[in-house]
Amino acid sequence: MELIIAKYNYWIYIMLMMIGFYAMIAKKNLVKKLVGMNIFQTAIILFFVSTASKKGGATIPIIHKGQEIINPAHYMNPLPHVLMLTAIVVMVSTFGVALALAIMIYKKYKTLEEDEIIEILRNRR
Amino acid sequence: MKIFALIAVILTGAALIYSTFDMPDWGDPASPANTHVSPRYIEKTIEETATPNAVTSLLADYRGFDTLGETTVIFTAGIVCIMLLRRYEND
Amino acid sequence: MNIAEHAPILIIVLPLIVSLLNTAVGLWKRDLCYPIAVATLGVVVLLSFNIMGSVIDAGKIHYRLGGWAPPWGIEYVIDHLNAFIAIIVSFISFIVAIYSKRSIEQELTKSKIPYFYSIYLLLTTGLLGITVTGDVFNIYVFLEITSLAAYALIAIGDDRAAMASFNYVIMGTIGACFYLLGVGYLYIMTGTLNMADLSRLLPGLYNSTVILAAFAFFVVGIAIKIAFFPLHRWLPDAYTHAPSTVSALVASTMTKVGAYVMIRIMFTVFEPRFSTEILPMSEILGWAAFAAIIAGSVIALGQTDIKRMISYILVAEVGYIVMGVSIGNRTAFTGAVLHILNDAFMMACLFLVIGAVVYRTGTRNINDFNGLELNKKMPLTMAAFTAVALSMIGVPPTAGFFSKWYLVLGAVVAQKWIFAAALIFSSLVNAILFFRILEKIYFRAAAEHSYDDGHETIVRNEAPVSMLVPIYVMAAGILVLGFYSGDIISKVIQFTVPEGF
Amino acid sequence: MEIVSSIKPVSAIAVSLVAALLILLTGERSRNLREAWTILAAVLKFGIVVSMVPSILDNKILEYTLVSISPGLLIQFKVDALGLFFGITASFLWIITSFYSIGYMRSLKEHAQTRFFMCFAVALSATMGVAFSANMFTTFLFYEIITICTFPLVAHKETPEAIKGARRYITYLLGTSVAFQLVAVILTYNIAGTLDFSNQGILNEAAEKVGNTFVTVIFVLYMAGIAKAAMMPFHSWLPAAMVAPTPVSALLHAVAVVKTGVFVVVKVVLHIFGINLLRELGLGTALAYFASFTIVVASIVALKQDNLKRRLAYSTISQLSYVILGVALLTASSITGSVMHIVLHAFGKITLFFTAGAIYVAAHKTNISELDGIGKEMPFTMTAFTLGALSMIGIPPLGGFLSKWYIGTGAIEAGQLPIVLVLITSTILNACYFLPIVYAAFFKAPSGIHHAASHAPAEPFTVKSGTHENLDILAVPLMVSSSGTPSLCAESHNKNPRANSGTLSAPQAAKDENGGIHEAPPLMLGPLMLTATAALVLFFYPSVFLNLARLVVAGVTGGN
Amino acid sequence: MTRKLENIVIQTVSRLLAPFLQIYALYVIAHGHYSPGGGFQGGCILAASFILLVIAYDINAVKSRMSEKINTLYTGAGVFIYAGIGLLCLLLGANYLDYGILHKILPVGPVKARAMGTLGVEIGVGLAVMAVMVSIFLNIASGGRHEEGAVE
Repeated sequence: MELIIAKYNYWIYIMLMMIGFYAMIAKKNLVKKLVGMNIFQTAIILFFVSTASKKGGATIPIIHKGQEIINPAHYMNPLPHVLMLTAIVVMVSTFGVALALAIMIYKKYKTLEEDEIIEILRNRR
Repeated sequence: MKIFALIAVILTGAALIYSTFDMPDWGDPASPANTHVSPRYIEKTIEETATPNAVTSLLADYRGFDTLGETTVIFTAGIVCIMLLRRYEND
Repeated sequence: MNIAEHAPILIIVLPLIVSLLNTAVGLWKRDLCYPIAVATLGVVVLLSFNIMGSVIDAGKIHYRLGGWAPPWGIEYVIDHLNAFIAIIVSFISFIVAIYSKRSIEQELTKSKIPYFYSIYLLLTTGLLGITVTGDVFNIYVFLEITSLAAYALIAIGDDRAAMASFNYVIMGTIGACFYLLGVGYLYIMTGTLNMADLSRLLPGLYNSTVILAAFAFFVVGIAIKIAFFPLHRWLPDAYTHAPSTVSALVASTMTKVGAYVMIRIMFTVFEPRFSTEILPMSEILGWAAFAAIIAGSVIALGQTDIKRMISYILVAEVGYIVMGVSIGNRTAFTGAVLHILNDAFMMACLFLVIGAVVYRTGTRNINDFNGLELNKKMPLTMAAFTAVALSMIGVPPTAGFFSKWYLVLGAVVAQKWIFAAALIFSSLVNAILFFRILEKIYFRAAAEHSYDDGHETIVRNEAPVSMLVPIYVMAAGILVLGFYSGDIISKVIQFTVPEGF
Repeated sequence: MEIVSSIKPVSAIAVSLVAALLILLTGERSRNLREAWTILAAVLKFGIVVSMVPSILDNKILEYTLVSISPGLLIQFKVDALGLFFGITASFLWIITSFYSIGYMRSLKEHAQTRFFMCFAVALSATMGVAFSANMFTTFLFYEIITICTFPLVAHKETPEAIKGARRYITYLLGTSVAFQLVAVILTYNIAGTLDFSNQGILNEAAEKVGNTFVTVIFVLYMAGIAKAAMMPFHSWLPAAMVAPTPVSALLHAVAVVKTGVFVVVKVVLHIFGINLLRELGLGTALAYFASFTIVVASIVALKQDNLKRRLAYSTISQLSYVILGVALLTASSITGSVMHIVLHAFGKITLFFTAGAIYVAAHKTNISELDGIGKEMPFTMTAFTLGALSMIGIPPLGGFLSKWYIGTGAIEAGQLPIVLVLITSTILNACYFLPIVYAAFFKAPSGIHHAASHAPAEPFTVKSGTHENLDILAVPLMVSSSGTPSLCAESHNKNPRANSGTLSAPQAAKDENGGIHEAPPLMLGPLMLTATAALVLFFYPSVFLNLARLVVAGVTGGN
Repeated sequence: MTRKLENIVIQTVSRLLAPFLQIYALYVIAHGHYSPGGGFQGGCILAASFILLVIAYDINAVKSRMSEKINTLYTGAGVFIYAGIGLLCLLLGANYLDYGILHKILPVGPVKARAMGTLGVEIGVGLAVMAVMVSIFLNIASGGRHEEGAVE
């Protein structure tokens, strides 16, 4: 029981990630793939952020004014947040580029279904 | 295809679940992640960077180069979108 | 400020800033972008040679970004391996940049050219950033810069490029995310992101399942990025449909840098014994590489599109490198690192030559070479192609022979006969592949004609100088490097071999 | 046995490389200049090689290190007796062949002559590289270069069958060398730690380490990997390569390429494994019987060939195995014999190929069945042919006899009487497939004239162009020796062999009127007569070669 | 499908809202030292204000306020500010991005100078993020054909 309490955050992110992973490799619709990609990355972000938390009344890592001695246990771990800020931006950028590609593909083939596109390509050959 | 995907997903998931058992508990203040490097950022942020917000000081100063990198990433994304999508009248 | 001292950061920042300027300059005067980019890359080449020099003199270089001591700040750690890879990357991208002018003007609308060069420089930035950094998360960031740039550059190719690039995006993102996950797992167990710090902390944790999972994720993620055999599906499409310039750059540098990251993770962050004793990753990689070499060579036999054929050969060549790394003795590792260099040159030269052929004739299909009289039309280009072909086959004294020699010797020393057999096999297949083409180029052409007319009809239509010079630099490299491989090994490569080998 | 550092070996190799470059640069612009480069390089090369003879004869060894890749792995040249022996042969024959090939190429108006002469020069320098190489690595390097740069020569005609032959050529040579020889070299390097040739062999102590079976495997790999030696079953590239122009067949497939093969075999047997090791492993005898199998079978196959060049090819295959046989017997005199056979067979066989080419150019005949009575048309050529054939068979007073004699005595020394039997059989077989040609050429009545006579005579202006074609300053003295004028018109009618037999009939038509002589162009006739006489002379004055051969033997059998 | 959203309420509200959004964005950027916030967050809000206008009106509404060239320049300028500050540190003799050295040119001590450097960097990031978000949105929304001006 306490195992579940202690670890369920990881399991939730794993479930999310697997959903996204499945969507990325199994879905035929390009946009659905991209949605899966987002879920996938979001799951990783959740994982990182969850590692930053500290039990016992830790708060956001902004130091209160006029504190002489600073006890790290009172503040959450800022590093994962920073990493994830980076990761979020990277994710947004990737998503933007992928959407741009999807639009190019749509303009070319007038569809976003992978197998239809493959069909078109085969006919063209 | 789908079934292979499912198998791959389940295998990966199983591996991940299995790997979690050795992980520190959620929010354990004594976990290495919370004790090894990060405390310095919290303790020293004011005296070293005069920035109470540890996230900001860490983002822009301690690990400023990562941030430069990510700004470059988003810049790249912008340029890429222009190059891929923009259609000018004159050509 | 002292240039030599700050060279490690300058090789990253210079192309970055120039790529920013390029976008601005491009709005005002398009023609300036090309010379600016080439000049910058030339400077970067000089800087990276400078770095190599100081590494050879003074050993490891440490550069603290923001003046923060590791593990709190990000630190650049440059040893022989980094410097070696950095030189390869900067040099190749410099040469290919010189080459790019004409072919890009042909393949791209004028208004896009400034953006092309910006992204080209960003790609170089990303690759160099991956190469010199000593921080696992920093690698991820620059990996993403590289990938985004590569997606874009590939997507501006022929009419199928967009789809190929999209698949590349999906696969690449999976790979990057796996890598990030590995970073997270290491972080959660050790609390640090600095390589040196990790290698200090990790040995105590080798038996935890988290570390095993992290290692597995690292390897799989990178394997996707370098198109290692079972995960190679995206590569042939992407590299076939990309513009020829881009194929040359990407094929010759990105896989190599990926291989470098793999070496770093396996032997610097983790100890060599981890991948042999705790997790039998070396064994797995070795057999996968075996499969990659066989499969890549065999599939290449069935291709008619020459760029596609070479892409599959590239899959096999990646197999070479990984095999050399996985065999795990000094000789084989030397061969692998040497092959990183040689293969970079060979791939670049091959794609450049094909780019020139496409530029002049517009065909990529091997069967079309029959009537083309290429040996009369573009004799110089074809001479260079012959040199590369021999090197790919591994005919002495070309460079390709020497790295192959060390790889096979390493396999023999390790008594891995089957690996040696695979290497030999792939050279034989390469022989078939390339002699098939050379025959079409040199003999079939004339065979259709009767003997009396002395081919006066063929007009000499050589590739432009801006293409020919880079091709010849590469070809000369291939012919010369072999003789200097001894020096390269004794001065550089022998120091890259990890302890315990 | 002191070692002197000297640039000579490298310069001997470099000279023809430079020549190749000059040839390429000159190109079609000035043919005479281009050919001049070839001749010049050939003479220079021969001069350099010969200049090394004295120092070798008084037991010096010239050495030069070009590149050192890594410890134990360097491109190094070392001129010892054996290498010099081979070097002299090849470089001397190159001079003759250059004249011959100029005559041949010009009179046939071959295309892509620049490529031809260039590859020729490169091939020669690679041959020198093999001859003078100091270790197996260098040998392998130049071995591969020869393979690559002779490929265009074999495919020269660019007809489909030429390409087919070239494809087989490259498949056999490159395939075996990469698949077997490279592996063998790497294994050797791995267990011995070095690749330098040494008189005692380098695998002796390694043999104890890794066991005899392993060494045997390496030996087999070597023998399979050196397909240039044309031992069965890796022989079929040689007949296939006969599609090449005759000068190529003459030099490369009677001298350079195949002799490189047997030379490397000799090197491997004597300097990698060493006599003692092979003796105790009993590999020598095995190899000997293998070789003798090739000898007999190839001779029998040669009997059935009607195409002259193919018959010569098969005879080459069997003759090459003589060399291997001689070395494999591992006795002093047999080794002397085989080393001698390298040069003697070279002279004899090149004569035969020259005559084949001459017949092709002058009478445009390639099949033996057509040669009836050709002796009356081309007396000089056929005389030379006879001499060469006799030398092949090994009848005194011709060179071929010497080597066979030594090999035979060696066989007796080694107590291998079956081998003696093999020698006798093959001699008989040789006689069976050479003498009929001679007989037919001189004593049979010419056939197939009448249909030829019915054709229209050739146009006069071709005669003019033909004479102009061959009025080369170098040709003048030789024109005297051979019956100049008729030869000119003869070949002038047959400049274009691929044209229909109409023009071929011209000499025959002329022949009916006055049984005149129709020789090959002097540039071809001269060389072939020269080599024929050489084959004769070598029987009486073999001293230089014999001394060198004795030096070789003394070295490997641990003499002096 | 280029249909315009001709709704007076939406248009007025968003036109009124945009300035406040932008003010707030600037606050988020500038106040990142003392409260949650910083370049990315502020930049995104800034971009949101423009995107709101695009949704309410059409692309020209934004292009009239910020032309495409300017936007592209901002994109580069943002990153350039960041990299430039780093280069400035380099020129002043410290390592790259070592803001402490900036006290030579700023009227503050080394520690404060670090805060200043951070602020400058955040501004650059904000600028870049804003410009890139807008340009990505415009290009994706209009499929690269700005001239029609309508949202596809």
